[in-house]
Amino acid sequence: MTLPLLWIVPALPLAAVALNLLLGDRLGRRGTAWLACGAVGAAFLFALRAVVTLASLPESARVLVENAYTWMRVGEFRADVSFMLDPLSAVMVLVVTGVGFLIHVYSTGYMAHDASFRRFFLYLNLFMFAMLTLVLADNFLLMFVGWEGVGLCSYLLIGFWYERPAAGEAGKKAFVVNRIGDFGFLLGMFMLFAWCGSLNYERVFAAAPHVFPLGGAVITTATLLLFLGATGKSAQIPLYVWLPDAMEGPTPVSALIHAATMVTAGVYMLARCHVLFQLAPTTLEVVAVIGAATALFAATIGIAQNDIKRVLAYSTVSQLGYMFMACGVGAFTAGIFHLMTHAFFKALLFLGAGSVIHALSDEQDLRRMGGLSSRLPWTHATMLVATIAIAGIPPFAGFFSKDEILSAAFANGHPGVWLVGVVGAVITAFYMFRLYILCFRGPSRLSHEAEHHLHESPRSMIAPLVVLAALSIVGGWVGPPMQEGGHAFERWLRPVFASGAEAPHALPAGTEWALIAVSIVAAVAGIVVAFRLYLQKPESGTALQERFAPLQRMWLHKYWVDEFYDAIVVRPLAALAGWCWRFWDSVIVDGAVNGVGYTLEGVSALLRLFQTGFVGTYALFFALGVAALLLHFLRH
Amino acid sequence: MTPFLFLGFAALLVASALMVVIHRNPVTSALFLVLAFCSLAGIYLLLGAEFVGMVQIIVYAGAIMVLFLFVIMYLNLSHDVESGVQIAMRRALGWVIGALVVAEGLLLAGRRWFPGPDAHPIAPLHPGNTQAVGEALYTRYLFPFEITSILLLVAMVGVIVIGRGRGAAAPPAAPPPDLTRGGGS
Amino acid sequence: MIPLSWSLTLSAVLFGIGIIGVLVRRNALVIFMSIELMLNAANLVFVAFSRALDSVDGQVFVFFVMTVAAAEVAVGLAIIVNLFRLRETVFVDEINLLKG
Amino acid sequence: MDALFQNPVLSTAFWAFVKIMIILNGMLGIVSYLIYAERKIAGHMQARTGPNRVGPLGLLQPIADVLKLFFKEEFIPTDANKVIFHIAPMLAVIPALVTFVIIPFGPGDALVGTDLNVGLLLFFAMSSLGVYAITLGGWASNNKYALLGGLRSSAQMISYELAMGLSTIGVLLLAGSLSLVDIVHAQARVMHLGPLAIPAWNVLFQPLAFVIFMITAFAETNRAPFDLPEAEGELIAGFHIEYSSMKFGLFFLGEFMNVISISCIAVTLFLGGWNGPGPQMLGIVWFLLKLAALLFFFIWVRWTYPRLRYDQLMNLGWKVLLPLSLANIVLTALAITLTGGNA
Repeated sequence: MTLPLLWIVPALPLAAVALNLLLGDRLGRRGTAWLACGAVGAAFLFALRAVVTLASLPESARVLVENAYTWMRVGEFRADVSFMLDPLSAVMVLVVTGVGFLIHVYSTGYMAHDASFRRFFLYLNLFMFAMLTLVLADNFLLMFVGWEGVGLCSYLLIGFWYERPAAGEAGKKAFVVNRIGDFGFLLGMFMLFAWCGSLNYERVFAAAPHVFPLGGAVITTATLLLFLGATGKSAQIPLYVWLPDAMEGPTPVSALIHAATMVTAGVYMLARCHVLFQLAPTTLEVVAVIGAATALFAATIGIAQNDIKRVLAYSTVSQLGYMFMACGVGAFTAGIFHLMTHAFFKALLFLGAGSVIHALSDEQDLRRMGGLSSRLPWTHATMLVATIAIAGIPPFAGFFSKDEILSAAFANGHPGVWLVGVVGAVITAFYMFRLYILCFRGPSRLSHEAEHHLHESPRSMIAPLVVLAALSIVGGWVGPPMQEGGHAFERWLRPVFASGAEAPHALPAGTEWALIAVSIVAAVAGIVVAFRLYLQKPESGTALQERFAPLQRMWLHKYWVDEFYDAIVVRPLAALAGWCWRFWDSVIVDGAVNGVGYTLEGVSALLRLFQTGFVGTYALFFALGVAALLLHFLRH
Repeated sequence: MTPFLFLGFAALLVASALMVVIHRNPVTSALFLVLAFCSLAGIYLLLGAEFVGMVQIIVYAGAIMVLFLFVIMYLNLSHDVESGVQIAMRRALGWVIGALVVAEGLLLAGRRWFPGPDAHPIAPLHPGNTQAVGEALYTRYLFPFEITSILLLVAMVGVIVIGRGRGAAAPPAAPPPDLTRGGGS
Repeated sequence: MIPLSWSLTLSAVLFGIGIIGVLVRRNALVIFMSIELMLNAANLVFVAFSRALDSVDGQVFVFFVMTVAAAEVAVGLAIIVNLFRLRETVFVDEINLLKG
Repeated sequence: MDALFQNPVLSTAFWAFVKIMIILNGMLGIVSYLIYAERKIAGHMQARTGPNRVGPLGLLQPIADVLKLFFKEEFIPTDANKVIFHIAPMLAVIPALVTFVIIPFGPGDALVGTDLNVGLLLFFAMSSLGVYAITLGGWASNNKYALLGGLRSSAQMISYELAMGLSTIGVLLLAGSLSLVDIVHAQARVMHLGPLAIPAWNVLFQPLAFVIFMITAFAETNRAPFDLPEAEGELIAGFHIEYSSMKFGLFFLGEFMNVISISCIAVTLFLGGWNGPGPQMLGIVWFLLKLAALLFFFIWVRWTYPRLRYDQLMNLGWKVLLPLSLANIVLTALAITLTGGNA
C-alpha cells in the first residue's frame, strides 16, 4: 500500500508559515498570496489523494495511521505525533482544506488593501496547520495541541486590527472564555488517561467499555468535562459569549474560523468520542438540552441584531446548537452532516456579507443598507442561495441535514427537543430572510458616500462565492432522507459510528413524510412572515415591535447575559485581584523584595571597597588566596 | 644522557621564563618566551611526547607568539616605565607572594609526589605516539574535540567583531600608532 | 630515566614565575605572556603524568589546552588592541573603569 | 679510536658530527652554486650569457661573491635594536639547517640525519620559526620599508603554512606515518600498466596536493611570484634593506637553503624520494637528480611570472588553496575508506 503521506497535509501550511516568516516582505503581496493559497490548495490535493486511498480500502479497514515521530516517552506514557485518517476525519479534512482554500482565495481580494497583508496570511496559514493537526491527530494530546493552536490563531485573528480597542477586547474575551472550556477539556483528558492509561484514540475507545460501566459517575464526569471544552470552542451555552464579539476580526476570519471550521471542533470532538459519550446517557441528555436551548436562544437574539455580522454570528451559535442537539440525541452522523453543509452555506453567508461590507466601504449596519440586489448581482445571487439553504428549503443543502437532525430527535424519543428544533427553524428562516431583505431588497438606505463608492467585488472574491453557492445547493444531496439502508453519507461514516451501535431511526414512512412536511412548512412560515413584516408592510413590523417592546429590548441586549457575567464573575474577580494587588503585592511582596534590595545595598557598600578596578589588585588577592589554600593543604 | 639534556632544557626554560618576567622590553620578553616554549618542546620530546612537542612549537612559537609580536609592533611599545614608590611596593609584594607560592608548591610537591625516582618502569618509546594521540582524540575524546573546533570558530568570530570596532558608531579612535618608528629602543 | 619529581618541580617553578609575572608587571601584554607560562606549566604536568602513568590521555589534554590557549590569545589580544585604541595605554594600573 | 666507537654515546656524537659537517658544508656549496645557476639561467632566459668573467664560464663567480660579502662594511642604523638586529639573520639560517636533519637522501641510516617519527611535523615547526627572522629583522632595522616587508612576510607565511600543512595530509593518509623514511618506503612500489612500469609516486595519487604544495612552497620561501616581503620595486628590498655584508649574506643563505629544504621535502613526499630504477646504491643519485629538477623549476618560475598584488596573494591563500586542500583531504580519506585502505 502506498503511504498517503498524511503528515504533509498539516506540514504544508506550516512550511508556508516558515517561508512567510523567513522571506518576509521580500515576497511581496502577490508572492505572499500565492504562497498561502498554494500551500492550502496543495494540502487540499494531498488530503484528497489520501481520502481516495482511504476509500479504496474495504469498509472495515478504513483507518490510516501514520506515525511521524515519537514526541515523548515517559515511563508507560507515550505521546506520538501521529496522524489518523478515517471517514470522519476525512470529511473534516476535506471541509477544512477545501473551504479553507476558497476563503484564502477570497481573502487575497478582501485584504488586498490592508497594511498587514502578510501578517494576515501568516496567521491564516498557522490556523490551517493547527486545525489540520486537530482533525488528523490520532490521540488526545496531539488533538489538544491543535485545539490550543486554533485558539491562539483565533485570538490573534480576532485582534488582527489591534489598533481598534474593541478588537483587542474581543480577542481577549475569546481567549479567556476559551480557557475555561480548555480547562474542562484538559481535566477530561486527564481523567481518561488516569482510567485508560493512554491517550491514543484507539486504545481509549477500546478500553472504555471495559473500564467504565454504562452511565457510571466517572465517565459522566469525564464526558461532561469534555463537553465543557466543546461548549467553549463551539460557543454553546454558557460559554457562547465570545463568538458574537469575535466578529471584530476580518470577515474572512469570521467565515473560516468562526463559522466553518474552528467552532465545529467541539462537534468533531464529540463525534470522535461518541464511544465515550454513549457510555454516559446523562451527558448525552445534557448535550441535547444545551444544544436545543442554544439553538433557540441564539436564534431569538439573532432577530433583533442590526449588525449584519452579528446576525450571522448568532445564527452560527444557533446552528452549532443544532449540531449538538443531533449528537445529544445520538445522531452523530446527522451532526457531522449538518457540520459539513453548514460549513458551506455559513462560509458563503459570511463571505457574502464580507462582499457587501467591502462594497459599502466597511458599513455593517443593516439599517443603512437595502436595495443592493441590482448593484451587487453576484453577491446577491449567492447570498440568496445561502439564505435559502440555511432556512431549510429543499433541495438546498441545509434542508437535508436539518431535517435529518429533527427526525432523529423525534425518532430517538426526544419530542421536546424536536419541538424546540422546529421553532428554532421557523425563527432561523425568519431572521435570515430579515437579513436578506434588509440588505438586498426594499428601498436603498445607503449613505451618500457609500452609494458613491458602491462596486461589485473583484473576481477573486466572487469566484469562491460561486463555488460555495454550488456546494450549498448540491452539498446535501449526498444524504437524501428515506433511503433503504441509510444514505451515502451515512454509509461512508458507518465504519466510524458502527461501533457505537447508533440507534437506527426506524420511523414509518408516513411519519417521516409528515416530519419533512412540518420542517418545510416551518421554514416557509418564517420566510413568509419575514417578507410580510419587512418588505410588504414595514409599518406593521414597526407596530409589532412597539407592542412587544420589552421582548425586543431583551433580544437587542442579548438577554443581558454579558452584563450578568460581568456582575457575577468579572467584577468579583477584579475586586479580589485589586485587593491582592493593594495589600499582598504592594505591601508584602514589594516590601520583601525592597527589603532584600536595601539589605544588599548596605552590605555591598562595604564590599565595594575591595573592588578597586585594577586588575593587579585582583590578581594579588587571587594569589594570596592560592597561597592560603596551599598552606591549608600543607597543614594536613 | 637524557637526564643531562633534561636538566639543560630545564635550566634554559627557567632562565628564559625569568627573563620574560624581568626584561622591560616587551619584544625581548616575547622572544624569551619563544625560547622558553622551544625548551619546553625539548622536554616534551624527552618525556616521549613527540607529537605534543612538535605541536607546541608549531602552535605556540609559530602562531601565538607571532601574534604577540604583531601586536607589540603594532602598538609600538618600547620599554615599560616601572618607577614610583607605589609601583615599587607592588612589585615587591608581587615577588614576595610569588616566591611564597613557589615555596609552598615545592613543599607540597615534596611531601606528596616525591617518592624518589620514577616508580614506573620506563616504557620504551613506542613509535606510534602520534598515532596513539590521534586515536584517543578521534575516539574517546571525539566530542570534546568537536567542541574545541566550535570554540575556535566562536573565538574567530569574536576576534573579528572586536577587531572591527563598532563600525561607523565607533568614537574617533586614537590616531593609528605610528608604524614607522618601529623598533625604537 | 627522568624522575617524575623533576618534571613536577620544574612545573611548580615555572608556574611560580608565571604568577610573579602577573603580579609584578603592569604591561597587559607581558601579563598575558605570564599567563601563557602558567598554562605551559600545567601542560608540563599533564605530559609528565602521561609519561608516568603510560597513558596518552594527558597529551590529549595538552592538545585541548593549546587550542583553548590559542583562542584565548586571539581574543585577548584583540581586546588589548581595542583597549589601546580607546585609552592609549596597555598598563593595567592605569585602567580602573570597573571601580566599585 | 676503538674506545670512541665502543662508547655508544661518543660514537653517536661522532657520527652526528660527521653528518652535520657534511650537510653544512655541502649546503654552503650547493647554495653558492645555486645562486650561480640562478644567474646563469636567468641570463639565458633573457638572452644574455650571465656571469662569465671569473673563471671558466664564470664558475668561480660564487667564490668572488662570498669574498665580496665578507669584506663589505657592516652598517647598523641608529636607533636599531642591536641585539635583535644581530640575531635575526641567524634565525633565518638555523631553522633551514635543522630541517635537513630529517631528510632521507638515500636508503639506509647513513644517509638520513635521523629518522624521527614526527619528521614532517618537525619540518613544519621549523618553517613556522622561519617567520621570526624576517619579522624581527624588519622590525629591528628601524625602517618603515623594512617593517612593512617584515609584517607582510609574517602574514604571508602564516597564511600559506596552513594550506601547505593541509596539502600534505593526503600523503600522510596514504603512507600512514609522519616519518619521512616511511613515506618514501610507501612509494617504493611499481605499478604495471601493460608494458609500462609506473613508479607509485604520490604525485600520481595526489596531483592536487602536489600543485598546492608547490605553490605554497613558493610563498613560504618568499620566492617570486610571492616575493612581496622583498619586492624590490615597492619596498626597495623589504626587510633586509638595512642589512649589509655577511648579515645580508645570511639572509640570502637562509632563503636559498629554504628553497633547497622545501624541494627536498617535495621530492620526499611526492616524487618518491630516493626511489628509482637501478641498484639501491643509486638512490642518492636519483634523489639529487629530482632535487635538481625541482630547483630548476623554482628558478624557471621566478623568471616567468610577475609578482602578485598583496590582496591577490591573500585571496589565493585563504579562498583558493585552503578550501582546495581541505577538499583534497576529504576526497583522499573517502577514497581510502572506499578502497579499504590499499589504494
